[in-house]
Amino acid sequence: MSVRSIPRNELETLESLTPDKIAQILEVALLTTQEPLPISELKKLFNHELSTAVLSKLLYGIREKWADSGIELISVASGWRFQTRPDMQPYLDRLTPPKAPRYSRAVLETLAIIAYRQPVTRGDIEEIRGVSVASTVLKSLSARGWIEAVGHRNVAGKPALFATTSKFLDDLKLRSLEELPPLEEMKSLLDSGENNQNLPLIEPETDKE
Amino acid sequence: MSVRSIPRNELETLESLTPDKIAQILEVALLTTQEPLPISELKKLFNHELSTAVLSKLLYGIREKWADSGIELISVASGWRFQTRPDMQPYLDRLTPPKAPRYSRAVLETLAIIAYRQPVTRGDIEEIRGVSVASTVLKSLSARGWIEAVGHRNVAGKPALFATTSKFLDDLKLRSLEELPPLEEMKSLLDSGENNQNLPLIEPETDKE
Amino acid sequence: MNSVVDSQAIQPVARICGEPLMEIPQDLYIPPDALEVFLDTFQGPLDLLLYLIRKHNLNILDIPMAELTQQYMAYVDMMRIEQLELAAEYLLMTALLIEIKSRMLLPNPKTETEEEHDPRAELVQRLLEYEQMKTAAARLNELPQAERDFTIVQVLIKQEAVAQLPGVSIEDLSQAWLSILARAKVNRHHQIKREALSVRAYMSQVLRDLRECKQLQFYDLFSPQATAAEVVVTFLAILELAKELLLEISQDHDSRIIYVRSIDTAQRA
Repeated sequence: MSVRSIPRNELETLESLTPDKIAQILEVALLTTQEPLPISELKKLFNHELSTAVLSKLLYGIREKWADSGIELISVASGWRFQTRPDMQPYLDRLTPPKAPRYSRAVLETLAIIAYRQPVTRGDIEEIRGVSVASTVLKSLSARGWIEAVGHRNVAGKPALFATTSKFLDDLKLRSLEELPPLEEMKSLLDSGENNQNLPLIEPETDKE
Repeated sequence: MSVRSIPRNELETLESLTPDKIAQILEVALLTTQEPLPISELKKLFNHELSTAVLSKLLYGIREKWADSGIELISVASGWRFQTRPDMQPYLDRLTPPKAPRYSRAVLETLAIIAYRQPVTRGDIEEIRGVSVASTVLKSLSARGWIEAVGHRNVAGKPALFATTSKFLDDLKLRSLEELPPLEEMKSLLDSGENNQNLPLIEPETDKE
Repeated sequence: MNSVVDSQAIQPVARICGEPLMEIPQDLYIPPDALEVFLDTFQGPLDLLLYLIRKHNLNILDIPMAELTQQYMAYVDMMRIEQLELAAEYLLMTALLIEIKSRMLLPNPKTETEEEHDPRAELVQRLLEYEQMKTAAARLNELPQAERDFTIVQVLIKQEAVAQLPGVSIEDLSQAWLSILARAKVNRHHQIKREALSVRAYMSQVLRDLRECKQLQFYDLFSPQATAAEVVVTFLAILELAKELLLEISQDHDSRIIYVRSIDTAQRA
């Protein structure tokens, strides 16, 4: 049985920690924590005695070290975390059947509208999609921790205003909403009818933004 | 992004997987799973095309590779898993401070009485507290090395006389008992009445810990 | 090229008896058998209209309204049975389309300003916005997604085998003592002076010393390094212990040596 060998109040002071040991501690913290760890959190590991610059340098060093492995250290909205490389997933799926749901178009469209037009009410979403939005759609996105009610619009009924969460960004490996794929300018519907046999369905128009 | 570029049914056959790649897959599976993975489970990663002997050899290789890190690959009854080394614990505790257990009021009061009134018998403590003192209370303080029997009072039953130890002083970072807050100051604090409503523990109690 | 278009191009619109229906027939006629699947394929009237316009290069001006309306009405009839809400939405769309068509057909009163509201404008705007979101949704789905495309590393933190011990601060002790005092209200019996604490500490120490040896010479109880104050306190501690019948002091008649002996018989047993 492992018994605590280092009492908390007798931890080595930072000076006695070698750079290797510091990197090791950082690595272990990142390997054991599922939520991304922001630099502010990582500083706690060293009683706030390490600067952001030093930590960043170490983090990039760790990232480098793992470059050829099956896992990668990445920086997302809420901080740094280790995750598997995409080519590992098919193997992992053999161990545990994929637990992440495949979202229906209704869910995906709702998510897109919330992500790009936030904050929006259910009514706004219905307006854009042209159909009513089932409560289960919003519930499944809330349950995943991807959307949340951030307030209420001050109109009759006080409908909830939905926005995406930082977990949504984290789970999509994004650091901010600006990293979402840019919205495309849609081909005008009024001047179709001419020469569109080959269906350039979503050809971006470069002259407009 | 080429994330979905490997359809599950077109995974490389085992022959095309290099030993390094196989070890990488094993490593990733173990790094992402908290429960121990038995060999039988690890075989699923390779569609049962690898023998127990081969897998064991690879696992020992991975264990070797991680030997100098803050986590270790160990084999427990139900399989293999990565876990943190004990010396990492104090650092990780800084990220999520473990909820410090608290002594009950009975233990704290008993400790206070022994500290201020030593040497005292259990009977003395009971007289002062006005309630009986469970033997578990004295045992837990003895086990902690904070109190000890320094003798016995020469009355019927020869009750043990308890005193605080030097470990008690060390753990509370006191050089001597005189550094404990003087009782008469506390008394006047109490008498002044101004702080009475802030005293959390003044209601009578019948604890029987 | 973007993958959204590609994937949409290869996906069958619907399946009828297992046979993929690769595109909507030109005459817009949907076989009744396929209607249910067909409705599942489209998110709603807006989605269907967008599809028809894009797929068949329909100019919104030239939509064959009679056919389309008939078609929509047929859906509505089918849907009324089970999906009344969706039926209402298709019905609304049909009404809108008819309104647009009729307005286009009516002679345009010259009295209106140049900026006259184009009945198609709002619909076109909605269609475009919906199409934009539809595309965005497909793009979002292409992004690598936690748990689906990658897994987050999580190594077990091996918790200590030893249970963590509660911490106690000096404040905890003061607080505990205060609560005892508060309970006792008048604490006559146990009132202790500041100095008394050190006496009591030395009482413990003398008892410890006597625990080691059966009896000690009086002077052995005083450390050679002791300060004057410590000597006094130790002496007071010995007297207090004698008073509390915890030790016995005796003097040898011949040698005049003073012995201090614990009366603690229990521990020697």
